[in-house]
Amino acid sequence: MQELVKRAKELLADGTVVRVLGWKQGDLGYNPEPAYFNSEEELKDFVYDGFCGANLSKYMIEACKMEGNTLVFLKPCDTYSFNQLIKEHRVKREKAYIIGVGCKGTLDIDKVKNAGIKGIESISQDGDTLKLKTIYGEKEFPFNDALLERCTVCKGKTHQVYDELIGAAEGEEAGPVGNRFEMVEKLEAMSPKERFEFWQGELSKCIRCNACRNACPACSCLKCVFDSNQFDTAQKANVDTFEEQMFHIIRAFHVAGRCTDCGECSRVCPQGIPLHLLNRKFIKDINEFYGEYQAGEDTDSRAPLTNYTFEDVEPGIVVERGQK
Amino acid sequence: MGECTCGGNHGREMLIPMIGVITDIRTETPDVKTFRVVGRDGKKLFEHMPGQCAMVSVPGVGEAMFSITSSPTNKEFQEFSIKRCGTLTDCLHGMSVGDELTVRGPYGNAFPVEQEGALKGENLLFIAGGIGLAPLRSVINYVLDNRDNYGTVEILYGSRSADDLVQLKEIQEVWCKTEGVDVYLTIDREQEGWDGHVGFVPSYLKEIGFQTNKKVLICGPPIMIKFVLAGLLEMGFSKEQVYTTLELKMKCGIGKCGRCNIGSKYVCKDGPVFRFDEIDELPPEY
Amino acid sequence: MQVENNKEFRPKIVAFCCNWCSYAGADLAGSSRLAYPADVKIIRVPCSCRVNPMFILRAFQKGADGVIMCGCHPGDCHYTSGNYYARRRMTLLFSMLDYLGVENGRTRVEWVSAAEGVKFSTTMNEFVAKIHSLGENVRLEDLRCKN
Amino acid sequence: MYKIEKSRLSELFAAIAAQEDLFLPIKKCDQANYGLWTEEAEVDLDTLKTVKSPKDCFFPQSETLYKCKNEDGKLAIDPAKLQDKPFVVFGMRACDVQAVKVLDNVFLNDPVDSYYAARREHGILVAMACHEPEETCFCKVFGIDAANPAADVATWMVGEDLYWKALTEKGEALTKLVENLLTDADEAAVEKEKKQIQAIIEKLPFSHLDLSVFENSELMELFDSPKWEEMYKPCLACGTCTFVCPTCQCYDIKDFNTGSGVQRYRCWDSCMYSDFTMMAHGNMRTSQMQRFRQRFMHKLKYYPDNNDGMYSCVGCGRCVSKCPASLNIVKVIKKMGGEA
Repeated sequence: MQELVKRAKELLADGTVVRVLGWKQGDLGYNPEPAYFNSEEELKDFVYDGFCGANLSKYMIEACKMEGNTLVFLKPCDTYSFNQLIKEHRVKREKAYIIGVGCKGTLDIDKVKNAGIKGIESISQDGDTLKLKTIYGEKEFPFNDALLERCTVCKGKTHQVYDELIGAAEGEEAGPVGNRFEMVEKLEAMSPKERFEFWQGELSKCIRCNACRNACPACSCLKCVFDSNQFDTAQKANVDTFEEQMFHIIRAFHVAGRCTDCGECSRVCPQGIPLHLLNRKFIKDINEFYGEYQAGEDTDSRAPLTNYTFEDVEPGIVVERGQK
Repeated sequence: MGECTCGGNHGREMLIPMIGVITDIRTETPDVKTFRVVGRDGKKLFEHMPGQCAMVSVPGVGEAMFSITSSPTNKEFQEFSIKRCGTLTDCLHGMSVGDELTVRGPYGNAFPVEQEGALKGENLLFIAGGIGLAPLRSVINYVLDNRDNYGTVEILYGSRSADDLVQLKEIQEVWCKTEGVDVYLTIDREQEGWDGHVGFVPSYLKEIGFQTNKKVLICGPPIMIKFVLAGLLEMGFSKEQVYTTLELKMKCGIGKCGRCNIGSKYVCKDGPVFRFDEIDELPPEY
Repeated sequence: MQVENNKEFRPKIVAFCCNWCSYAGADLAGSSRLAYPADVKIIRVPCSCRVNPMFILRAFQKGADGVIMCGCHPGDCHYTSGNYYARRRMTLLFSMLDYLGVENGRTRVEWVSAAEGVKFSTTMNEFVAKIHSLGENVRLEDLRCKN
Repeated sequence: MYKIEKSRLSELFAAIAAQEDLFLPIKKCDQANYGLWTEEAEVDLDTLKTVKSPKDCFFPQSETLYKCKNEDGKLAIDPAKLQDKPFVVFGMRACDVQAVKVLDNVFLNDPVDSYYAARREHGILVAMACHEPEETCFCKVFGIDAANPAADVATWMVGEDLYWKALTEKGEALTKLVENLLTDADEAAVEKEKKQIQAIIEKLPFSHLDLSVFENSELMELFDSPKWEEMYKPCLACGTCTFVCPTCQCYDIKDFNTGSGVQRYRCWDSCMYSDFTMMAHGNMRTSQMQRFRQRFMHKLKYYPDNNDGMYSCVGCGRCVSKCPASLNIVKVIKKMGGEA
C-alpha cells in the first residue's frame, strides 16, 4: 500500500494527473469509501485492503468529465469494466492513468457478521486468518470464508488495461476457483415451479433502492428507463412482485453481453439478493448459443446482442431444451 | 370504508381530492388557458385566500400545484390560469368544457391581505411577468373588491409579446378603468400593433420610478424577480416591503412528502408567499 | 372482473406482428377466411426487431396469458437484418423467463411470411391451444391489473 | 414484570396472532425483515437490526390512497380503507421505537395524515432491549436507551427467558390477552441485563459523537460549509440509506393505470434521486452534492429546527452497514465537527 501512495504522490507531483481516485480509510475496520485525493496531504487517508471492494471504473465515468487526468487504481476484475466502458465511449482512455493493483480477493463483512461475530472494532490479517477485535472479545475468522462470492470464482489476476502495475501477480491463476455457473446450473436443473419459488423469495426482498443499478459500471445510461415518469413501472414503486421481476429482468437484459460479471450488484444489494445469478444466466446462454464471450476483454469486438449469424439458434430452443 | 378516527382532523380529506367540473376555458395566450372549475353541484369547491394554491389532477396523468387565479370574493367558482409546459398541463390544455378533473386544497399561506401593517391599509404595487400574473390576479381582484381597505394600486405587468399577456381583456376593461388603479404594461420586443411600452419589466420599473411608500408583490420568472428586487432596493425599498410567491415541486401539499423545503421551511405549508427578508435567511434552493 | 370460476378460461394472447411479412400474413389469413381464435390481439410493429423485452413483459403485466412474436423469415427482413437481432434478443429473453420459472410455452417466436396465411392461422390455433392448456398466467402477473 | 420461556415463544406468537395481526422480524432468504407471523415463518429475534425498519408497519413502502374510475367522462373516487383492526409489532428496538416518534411529528401534526394515524392508533408496539449492541449503533448520541425501550410493552431476552413489562394501557391490554402464558417474575435479572447493555453501549465506537455543532451553528453556516463538496463524491445516488432508514418519511404520489381504472398510490421516495425535485420548469437541486446535503441537513438541522431540537436520526446504524459506498451519517457528523 505504501508503494501505491508513493507512486500516487509522484504522479501528482510531476503533473501526470491532477487527482487520484482510490479508497479512503473508513471509521470502522471494514468500511473504506471510494474517494478522490487532490493532494499529497490528502493521501494520508489512502487505504487499500480486502474491504476496498468498490469497482472504481464506475466513478471513472464522472472523473473523465472533469478537468485534467485522473489516476485510478483498478483491481484485475475492475479493468474488465473499464475496457467495456471504453468500448461504449463512456470513459476516455487518455483521461485515465491506470495503476493495476494486485488483488487477493475482496471481503464481505456480512459473512463475518452472519457467523455471529458482533461489535467489530478492528480487523487485521494474519496469513489465512482474519483477526477481529470486538467489544465481545477477540475473534478469528478464516480469510477464505469471508470472500465475496465473486472472488470465490475469480476471473484471474490479469489486468486487461493499465499504464503500470503495482503488486499485481500477472498471469497468475487465482487460488482454488469454483465454477461460476454452478448455481445457475443448479437452478436450471430445478423444476419451473422450484425456480419460480426461488426467485419469488429472493426478488420479493427487493426494496427498489436502485443500488444495483447505480453501482453497476454497465448501467451508465444518463437517464434510466425506470426513471421515466411516463412509465407505469416507475423506479420507486414496490407494489407487488411484478415490479421487482420487471425491474430485474430488464436491468439484466440491458446489461446482457456488456456485463463483465464484476459482481458489484450482489455486493451492494442491501437485501443480499444474488443478482449476479441473473447476469450469469445471460452470460452462460450467450456462451452456449453464440460462442464464448467475455465482456471487457477487448475494446473493439461486437457484443453478442449487436451481432448475429445466419445460423443462430431459434428461440424455440428454450422449449426444446426444457423437454429433454 | 372505515370510520375516520382522526379526531376531527382532516388528513384524509387532505389527500383525497374533490371532483371538479370545467365550466369554462378561456384561451389567454398561445400557451396559457384559464380554466373555470366548480363542483359537480355547480357550487364553488372551497373557500380560499388570495395567494393560496390547489392540487389539480387528471387521474392517470398526474397531479400538480397551481395557484388559484380567481379572487376569493368570487363566490361562484375558482379559476386556474395554466401555462402548457409539461405532461399534466399538456393534458389539461386538451380538455374541454364539461370534463372532470380532481382538485384538492386550498394549500399554503396567503398574501397577508387582511393583516394590518402587512398589506391591509397600504398602497400596493403589483409587479408580474408572464404567467406570474396568475397568483397576483387573485390578490388584485380581492383588493379591488375591498377597495376601501387599501391605498393606491399600481400594476406593472410585462410579457414576451402582446400575445403573451395573460388576462388582457380584464386588464383593459376592468383594471384600467377602475379609479385609483394605474396599470403599466410592457412587452419585451417591438411588435406591430403595439403602441405601449417596450422593454423588460426591471428596466421599465426604474423608468417609472415608484415612490417607496408602498408594499410590493412580485411574481414572475426567477430571473425577473432577481432584477426587479435589485431595482426596488436601488430605488430605496426595503426587503420587508416586498412579497413574492414561490413554486417548487410538490406532491402532498401538506408539508409531509418532503420535497418542497427550502431549509426548514416547506413552500406548500409555510409558503408559497414569503417576504424577501424571510427568504434571505433561507438557503438559495428555489 | 376476472373470468368467473364457472366460466371457461379464455386466454388473452398478444401477437406482435411485423408490418411487412407477418401482419400481411395475418391479413391473408383473414381474407382467405382461415379461422383463428379471437383471443389473439395483434399489435403491428414496423419490424420484429422493434419488439423490446419490455413489450413482452408489459403485455404479461397488463393481463396477457401468452405472447407470440411473428416476423419475416430469417433472410427476408425488410430492413435486411432486423429479425436476426430480434432472434437473439428473444432467445435470451425467453431463456431468462424460463429460468425465472415462467412456463416456457407462454412465449413463442414464429416466422410468418406475407404468403403464409395458413401458417399464421395454424400457428395461432396451436398457440392458443397451448396457452389454454397452461391456464392463466399467474407467475408474471401484476395483481393490480387483475381487477 | 412477567416472563416466558424462550422455548415457548411460538405459543405466545400464536396466541397473539389468533387475535390480532402480528408483525415481527422474520428471516426469509437469509435476511431478517418485518413480516406477518405465520406458523411456518422463521422468526428471527437474534438479528439485532432488520434490513428494513419496522417503519413499514405504519408507513408502508407503497400504499394505495384511492382508486379512481373514469366512466364516460364521469370520475368516481373510491378512497382506500383505513386500518381498523389492532395489530402488534413485536421485537422493535429502542431506536425503531424512537423513529416512530420522529414519524409521528410529521404525520400526526396538523394536518393529520389519517392513513398513518389509523395505523398508529391500532398498532401496539412491543419493544425488545438490545442484548448485544453492535459497532454500528449510536442511539446513545440521541439520548435513546437501548436497555429501556419506551414502547407499549418492553421485553428483555435474558438467558432462556423473555421478560415482559407493559408500559402503557395498550400494553396492559395486550398483556391481558396472553396472560395465561406469562408467569410472574422479579426485576433483578432484567436490572442486571440493563446494566450490562449500558456498559457495552459506553464502549461502542460511535456512542460519543458530539452533535453540538448542529445545535450551535446557524442553518446557513452549515448549509454553506465547503465540507459537503468534499463528502458527497462517493455517493452513488441510490436510495439505500433512505429506504433502510427508520425515519426517512419523504414520499411520492403516483398513478398506476390498471387498465380498468387508476390507482393513486404513494410510495417511499428518496431525496437522493435526481427526479425528486424535478418538475416541468426545472430542478432546483441539480447536483448530487445538493441532494446529499439535503438529506443530512434535513436529519440534523431542518427537522430539529421544526421539532424542538429532536433529531430525525435515531442512530440505528442501518445506513452505516448498508451504504454501497460506505458513506453514512456518522461520517457526516464527524466531518462537520462532531468528532467525539
